[in-house]
Amino acid sequence: MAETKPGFEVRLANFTGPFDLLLALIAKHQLDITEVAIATVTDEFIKYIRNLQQQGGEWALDEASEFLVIAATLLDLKAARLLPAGEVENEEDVALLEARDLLFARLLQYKAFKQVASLLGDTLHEEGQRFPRQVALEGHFAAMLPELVWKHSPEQFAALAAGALNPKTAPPPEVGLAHLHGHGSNVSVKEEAERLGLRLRQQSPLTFRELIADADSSLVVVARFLALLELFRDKAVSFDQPVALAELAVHWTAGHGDWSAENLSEEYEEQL
Amino acid sequence: MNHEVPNAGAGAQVHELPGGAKSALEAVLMVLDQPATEEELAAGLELDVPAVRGLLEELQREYNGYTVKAPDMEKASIAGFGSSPRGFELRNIAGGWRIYSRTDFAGIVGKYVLDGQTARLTQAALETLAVIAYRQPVSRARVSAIRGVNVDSVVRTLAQRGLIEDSGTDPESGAILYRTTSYFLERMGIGSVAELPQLSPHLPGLDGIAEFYDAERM
Amino acid sequence: MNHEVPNAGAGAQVHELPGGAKSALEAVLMVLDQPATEEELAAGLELDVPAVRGLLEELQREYNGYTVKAPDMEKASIAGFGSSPRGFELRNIAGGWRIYSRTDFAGIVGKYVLDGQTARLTQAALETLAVIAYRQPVSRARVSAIRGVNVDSVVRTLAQRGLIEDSGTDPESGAILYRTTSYFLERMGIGSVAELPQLSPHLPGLDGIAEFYDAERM
Repeated sequence: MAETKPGFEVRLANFTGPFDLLLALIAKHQLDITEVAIATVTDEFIKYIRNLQQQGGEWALDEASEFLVIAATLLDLKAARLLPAGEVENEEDVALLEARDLLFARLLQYKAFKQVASLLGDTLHEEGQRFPRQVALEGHFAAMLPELVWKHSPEQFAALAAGALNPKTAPPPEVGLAHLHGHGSNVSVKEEAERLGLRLRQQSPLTFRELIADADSSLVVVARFLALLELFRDKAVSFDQPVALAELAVHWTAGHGDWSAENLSEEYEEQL
Repeated sequence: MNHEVPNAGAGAQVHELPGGAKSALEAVLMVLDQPATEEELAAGLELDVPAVRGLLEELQREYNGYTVKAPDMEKASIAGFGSSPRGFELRNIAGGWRIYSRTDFAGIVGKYVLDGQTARLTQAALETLAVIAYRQPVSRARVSAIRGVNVDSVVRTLAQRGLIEDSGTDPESGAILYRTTSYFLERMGIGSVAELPQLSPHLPGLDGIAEFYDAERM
Repeated sequence: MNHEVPNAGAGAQVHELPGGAKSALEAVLMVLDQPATEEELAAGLELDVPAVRGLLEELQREYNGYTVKAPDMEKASIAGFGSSPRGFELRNIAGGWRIYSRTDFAGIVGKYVLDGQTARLTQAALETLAVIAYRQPVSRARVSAIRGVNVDSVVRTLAQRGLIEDSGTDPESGAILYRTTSYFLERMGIGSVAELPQLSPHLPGLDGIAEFYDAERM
């Protein structure tokens, strides 16, 4: 069965999600799922999603965001490892430890389901070698069936058809960011891009930290991060990071009048 | 596929299976919905037609309670049935072979079949019928996509009830397409499918649904 | 015919037919289009459930190549099959009995069964199915959380294929909950979800994860 929905199932070929990619990278290095493994594979993970971002603009927002959330966690964890070991001092450290434990737990859980999924697949395949007898009723029995009770007028039947054809089970594509922010938020990548554009035209470069200093939720941070990727693709900004994990400086490169948020690719127009 | 070749060499593979060609033939016959001709059976088994005919007749005798005694039958990898008939029989009707329940048991089977039947269609069957009526000719996969559930058994019921029928296969996917029957029109009290009430005025945006679901097709 | 069950009086009519109750049962098995429970079969044949179960098991052994040797079997009006398995088998799956072609002949039978019902599931679909099977009833959001990706389209596909179904809504969130179907059990060849392989060996020391995780995000 082929998934016809465009998405990473197709694009990533071998990976059906961030956990899948992460597990594959860990397996490649023959490492257990431990902190060490996480640190080792972080760079590759980030590289992988960077490539994806560069490859095409059709990467759906919710799919991208799943990868980005994991990537952000991985980066945090890696950063924490590079810092001198110390005692847990502040809330940020505690949050980081929780994020790490949660990520390990989710990863292990996913790994377990992946293993049983493969057992299920084998069983389904083996059982698929048997075909059930499900033949049409023999004519003389079919003839014995009681005459159908039919009480529907054409109009009632049409109403039934209308109900059946109404795609009640087809939900609109949702962006799974509820965990980042409560409901009712109204954040759009496009608006955030516009805001960033205005600020960078007034002052450039600015660091990413400065650009998100006034963000009142992690959702806004994610939106601005995505907006920067978009701006970068539109060649409106450039990035400058002298050494790994140094402050990321964002330079405005589009001049003063040439760029507007209207240029943004359509897939980012939807509201987060 | 070379079922015209007189010797059965092509079927060597079949003979290596447990029970040999006869068991393989039996496996096919057990799950066949439509009667199959000797040619069709021969082609699938990669045997020649006389060989298949011989096996069919042998199975028929076994099911009818023929006791295997002939010395040359000893070679058969399955010993025959005993002296009493089985509950099923292999019949050759108008050139096609199929396994049926034995007529001796028609009373019991008929009672069993009718016990589970009602004179009413279930809601699921009605909705499936409605989708087929308004989207015909349509494949089961597409009806499933629209209904969001598997419709295989419901489609079988509707066909059994004479409300829908096979109308050929989709040239692209090869899937069987279904349409409503004249019996359906009769029960609806209309002369043709074109007389079914229009859906669109009450359903804004319904026109786009077909396309939406096409994209979802498996 | 007496198949050793002391109290089968109700089925007297059945016993008078050629081949007796066992053949009658076999005749009914021939018209099933879904698995039948022992209770349904017993009611249809007017036998008691233990008697029907005994006959089903006897047929199962015969089809599997059991050679009838026991002296008390001599009285059976149908002698058993010989020592080789038939092309078909009788299986008790998901609480019901049904005839299947034997796996040895899958390659040949598959040529005649066009439905593509054995089309393999994608990795994404298998993983989603696994999560639903082990966490049912479960919402899409929770499956998404475990797999780390949006599962809407995969869930729709699994429902269309009849492997999962809607099982009501979560009283708190109002989200639709999904569970596996009896068709899933049938496709897996098991009687209930309790027979699925244990998840715990794959989840070392993480018994509490589901709860922990639920509190975290759902």
